[in-house]
Amino acid sequence: MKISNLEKKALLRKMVEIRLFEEKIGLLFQQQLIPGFVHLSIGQEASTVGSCSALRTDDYIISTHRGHAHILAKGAEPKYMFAECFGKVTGYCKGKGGSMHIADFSKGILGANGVVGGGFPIMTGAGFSIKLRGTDQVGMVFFGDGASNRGTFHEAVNMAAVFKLPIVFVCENNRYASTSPAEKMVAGGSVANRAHAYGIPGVINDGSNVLAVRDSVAEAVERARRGYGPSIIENETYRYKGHFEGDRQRYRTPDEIQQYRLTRDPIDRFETLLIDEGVATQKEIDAMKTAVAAEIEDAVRFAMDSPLPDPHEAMQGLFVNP
Amino acid sequence: MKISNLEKKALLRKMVEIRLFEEKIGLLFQQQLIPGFVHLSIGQEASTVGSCSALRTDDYIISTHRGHAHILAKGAEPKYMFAECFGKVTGYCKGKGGSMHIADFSKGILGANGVVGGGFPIMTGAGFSIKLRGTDQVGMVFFGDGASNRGTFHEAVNMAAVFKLPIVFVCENNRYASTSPAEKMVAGGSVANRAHAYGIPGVINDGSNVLAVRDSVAEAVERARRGYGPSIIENETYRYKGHFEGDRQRYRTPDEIQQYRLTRDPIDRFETLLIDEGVATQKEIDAMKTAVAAEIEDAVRFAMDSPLPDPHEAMQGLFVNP
Amino acid sequence: MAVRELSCSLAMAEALKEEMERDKTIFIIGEDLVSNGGIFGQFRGLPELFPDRIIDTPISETAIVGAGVGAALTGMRPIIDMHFADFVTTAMDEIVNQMAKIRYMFGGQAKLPLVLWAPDGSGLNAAAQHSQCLENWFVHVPGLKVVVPSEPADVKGLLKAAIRDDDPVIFFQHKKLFNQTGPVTEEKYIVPLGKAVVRRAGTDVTILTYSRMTYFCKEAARELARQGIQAEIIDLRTLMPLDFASIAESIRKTRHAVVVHEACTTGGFGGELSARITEELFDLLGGPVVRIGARHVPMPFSPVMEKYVLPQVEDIVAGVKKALRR
Amino acid sequence: MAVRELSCSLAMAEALKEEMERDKTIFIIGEDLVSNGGIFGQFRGLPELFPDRIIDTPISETAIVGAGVGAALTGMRPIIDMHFADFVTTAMDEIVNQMAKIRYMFGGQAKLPLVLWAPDGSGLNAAAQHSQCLENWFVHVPGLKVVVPSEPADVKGLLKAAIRDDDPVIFFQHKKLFNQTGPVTEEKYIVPLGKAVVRRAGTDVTILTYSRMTYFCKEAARELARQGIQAEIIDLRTLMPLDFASIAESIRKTRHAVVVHEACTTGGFGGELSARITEELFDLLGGPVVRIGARHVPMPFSPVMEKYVLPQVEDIVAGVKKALRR
Ligand SMILES: Cc1ncc(C[n+]2csc(CCOP(=O)(O)OP(=O)(O)O)c2C)c(N)n1
Ligand SMILES: Cc1ncc(C[n+]2csc(CCOP(=O)(O)OP(=O)(O)O)c2C)c(N)n1
Ligand SMILES: [Mg+2]
Ligand SMILES: [Mg+2]
Repeated sequence: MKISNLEKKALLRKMVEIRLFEEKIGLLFQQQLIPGFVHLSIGQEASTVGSCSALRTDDYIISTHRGHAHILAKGAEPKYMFAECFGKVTGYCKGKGGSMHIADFSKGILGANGVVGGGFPIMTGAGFSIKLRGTDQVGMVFFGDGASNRGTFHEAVNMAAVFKLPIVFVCENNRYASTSPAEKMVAGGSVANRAHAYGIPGVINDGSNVLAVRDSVAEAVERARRGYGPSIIENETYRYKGHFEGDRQRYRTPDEIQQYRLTRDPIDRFETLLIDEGVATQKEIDAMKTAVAAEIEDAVRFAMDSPLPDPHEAMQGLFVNP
Repeated sequence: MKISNLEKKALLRKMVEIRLFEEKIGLLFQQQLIPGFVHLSIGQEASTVGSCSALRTDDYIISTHRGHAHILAKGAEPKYMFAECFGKVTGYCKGKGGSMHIADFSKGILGANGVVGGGFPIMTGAGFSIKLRGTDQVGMVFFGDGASNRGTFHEAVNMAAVFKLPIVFVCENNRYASTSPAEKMVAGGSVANRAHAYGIPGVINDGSNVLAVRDSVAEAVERARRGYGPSIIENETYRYKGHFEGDRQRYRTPDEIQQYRLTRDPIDRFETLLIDEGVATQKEIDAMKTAVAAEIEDAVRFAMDSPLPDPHEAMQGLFVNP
Repeated sequence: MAVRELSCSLAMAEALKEEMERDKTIFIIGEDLVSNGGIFGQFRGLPELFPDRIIDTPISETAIVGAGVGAALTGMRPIIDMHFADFVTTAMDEIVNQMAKIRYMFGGQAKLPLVLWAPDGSGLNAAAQHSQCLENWFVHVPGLKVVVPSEPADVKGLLKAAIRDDDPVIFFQHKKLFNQTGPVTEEKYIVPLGKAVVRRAGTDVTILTYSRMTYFCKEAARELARQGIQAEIIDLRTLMPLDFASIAESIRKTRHAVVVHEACTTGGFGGELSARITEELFDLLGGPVVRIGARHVPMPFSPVMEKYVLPQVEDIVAGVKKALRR
Repeated sequence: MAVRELSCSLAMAEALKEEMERDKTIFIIGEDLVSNGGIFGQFRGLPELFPDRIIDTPISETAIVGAGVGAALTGMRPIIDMHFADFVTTAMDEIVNQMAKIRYMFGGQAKLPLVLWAPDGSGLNAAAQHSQCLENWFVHVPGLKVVVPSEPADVKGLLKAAIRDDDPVIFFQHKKLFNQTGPVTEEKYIVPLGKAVVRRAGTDVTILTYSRMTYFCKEAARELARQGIQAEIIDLRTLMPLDFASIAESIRKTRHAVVVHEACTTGGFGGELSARITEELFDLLGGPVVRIGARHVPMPFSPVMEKYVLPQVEDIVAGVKKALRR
């Protein structure tokens, strides 16, 4: 997929935005300013940003419990996301959803989902809808290595293959499902390998290379858009933080994490590339990071300053026609 | 798998028993002597008998809604099966199960199941149990082409592969799931093809060749017994009767059925083979058929003569410790 | 306009035809719909009229129900055919954690105009896994509406209302009633959700019921009338929303209530109704609210036992007398 | 023997240790049990003691629950860890159409000695998909037993009873109670299924409750006592089988009853209980049975709204007054 220098810089910026957003969420959670659970995806930015960069605004995504990055990459605004994580009335879901349940339907974000593998079946519906309405939209469903073992994966991929639904299944294989290593739990060696069972393409990408991800996903998106049906993309990636904030992480060593950080960090790698290619200077990048950091601070402030919901609002919005 | 002439004749006899049992059930259902639903598997005998002939009595099977043949092939007695189908108190399940829910735990028959794909997860449990108890039993779960599209298939096969559970997954692909052709609904071309997604063997057999089925299943059983884990076997077969008795069958032509009957009938083919090989004479075979027919008549009479349950018995047997 | 006698099957097909002609975003998805017009013939004639809008799928209930959810979220108005109500069990996450919650938990950003249509009930000797009435599970789940019609005219009118409703509706249609006939006007109409109907006026006791048990209750009322007891029968038609006003009005008159449903009594909707009546109308009550439902066992296959487990007309008669202390 | 203060977590681990030492057919299966000793630390110490008998699986709930069913049918005594009770939705067919029905529908040939252990409830700001109380679904399904302990001593004793029981037991343990401590004797004991316990004696009203709400009820009772109302609190502990004799005994004395649970009121177990009380004890009742439960919405995330949706101590106080008409 052809890409301009401007677009490259935008990719870096988005990855930085996600990183800073997530780091901030981690901090705010530690400070007990965010209730509930929080799952961060620091380290996985290239997979997410590369994938979403191949989509149009009117395309759909469905996200997971580890969803902030997907939602940001598809164009949601940090301030409403912070507000939602704080349980404020100005949040995307008026404080009813929280970190695990953010959606922005105006941007095609059909929502994060607290049920692992819960998004697969729903995306088949978006696929049928696209076909029946006769548009050329595409749906992308993000999922983890762990989610690939749920029956919903099988039913949805088969359904999508049978009806040639315009869906791209994007696995972010971060090597663990909670405490369980993918290599132990995913029989058959890889998630992409499962594609062949359904007669559809299955591709494995270096998930810390944002351009590689983007290219490979763009191909799958194009295929879907033209009516040739679904694909499975597997981005090999890694999460630096625990499964959730507070995870004791006895299933891996600090050393393993450090190795990734040092050798495969998606932002570092892309920064170096842009500098090497002469697309951006270190100074530009630093300025960009400062600007993003300021935006994040503004967004947090917006959320902090927002009011809590009136408790009675809990009773609003269950039905359209009560 | 080596096989004696005696065993060959036993295979033929079992196929004949199943055929006559099923034809009788069809007749009795038409005569409204059997309540509820009835699903017959006439035409599929070689698949079932070949598969079960590779098992020991202490091995387990789980069957489907189309289960009579599996249950007979694993050694259940026709008279208690007829009695169950009649809703009599002498039936295997005291009249509580009916055609779709026959079990004989003393023969390792963990039951037919009215939920398509309901058997997969349960068999993983038998697999864990075998491993934990340290026996060398094997579990065989029968399923249709249609059932292979349920999420339970995926979860159970992956689970079995991950833990190398001693399970043989036997698909009886009779080309239709109710009204739906397998070639339309099973993406990826075949059920056996799905095995590779889990890194386990997947084999397609001519399901009307009882010896071929037996050989191939025996290999999978042996593999499981020795601790090397699960396999998927797909027997290409066909049902002559409708999905259920009374099915209007608008999804296929009478001609298609006739073709199968004439060219691929498992019993005819095996009979011819045994005569050609000099294992049995036509006269012997005819005598055997007469004997089996008489046994079936006896079994029906037993069932007919048996009493209905006392209605209050409905309240018995829910809990072990009420 | 003329009134015809239609079966529930035909009434249903007519509702679908009228609505699908009116609104192109409606489609039907499920297993084995096309070739035989559905396993109960309920879709007969429709595949020819709307060939692309009746979709036969693989046996993949989570994907089928999920497909309804996702399609509803993106501009369509799906009707999900659950094949047998018992198989809701294979897609409960999609129904309970997704369909019911998405609108609310995303702060009202989305609407889910869909119908999950499920043929339920026993009486066909279909045994434990094909005979259940599970409506109270869904009444207990905020975010779902629950419809349980008895008469063909209501099947038609309520199905149309359910389709037009912007919220997820679980529509239970009793398997034994597909061939049940009744008058249906040729005029177009809908029956709004949340309105009960008095099937028989009476002064002595209020029988609250729905679905197939409505017919059993009518028979029981005839027997009771012979014994000098005039029962008022209310067919609830929808359980969520519930027309408690009509219930209260009747009980204010009769001072006695009996709840009759086919589902197991224990943990069933009868408990909800009885509790609510006691809570709101205690001082009016001349006796306990009596519940009649199935006994607490899975449905046995053998017809003699199935009949024993299910509520029968004489159980209803006895229940009414217990309520009236006669 | 000595009595220690133990948390529900530790009481649970102790029960498991004692039973697993006693009976080699017991094993535990589920997700993420080993590395951290379960997501609530409830299995801490056990993986070291019984390395082969605590099995971490892929995220495959139908296979996990099915594995419990199949293992129970073939001579084992599995404990299934459901991770979060909300995820029963992903395996309802295995629970409802298989686990609950197999013994009965096969005419008693098999037994299913298994425990499905599920941490339920809200209060952790875990929002709609991680906060549910779904016990009444299972009370409504013949073939399942349902346990809902509140105190650490009961967690231990009831879990041991559930493990030894030859029938499938759904064991709901409230997420907010893992760190709740209470006295547990060092002596070995079991608490039999089907026995309620009086947590506080009183003469004016019977409060029927279970799980976390027991603690709320105790607080409400203290407040009520200040206002001159003596509430008797019965902790039901198991809902199926239900100790109705103890309930009746208390209501015979107090003539008033309030049911308090965290699950949504509508369609919940409170309805069952209220209905049964009215049916069996109508003449004794001095007022309506009042139900207190969650409001009819999915659980919202924001703490202020979560609190509003859940029953609070003051709601219980108000409910009791309503029951007493004060
Ligand atoms: C159906 C279901 N089962 C279990 C869980 C609990 N759970 C939440 S996240 C998670 C691990 C998911 O792993 P993966 O799919 O690899 O995604 P990752 O967390 O690595 O991004 C688990 C087991 C859940 N939320 N839903
Ligand atoms: C979960 C579930 N969905 C749907 C059904 C209804 N049903 C019964 S048999 C059947 C077709 C099964 O096809 P297949 O697995 O190929 O087996 P076959 O009937 O061909 O032996 C269907 C859809 C069911 N019993 N269970
Ligand atoms: Mg992962
Ligand atoms: Mg088939």
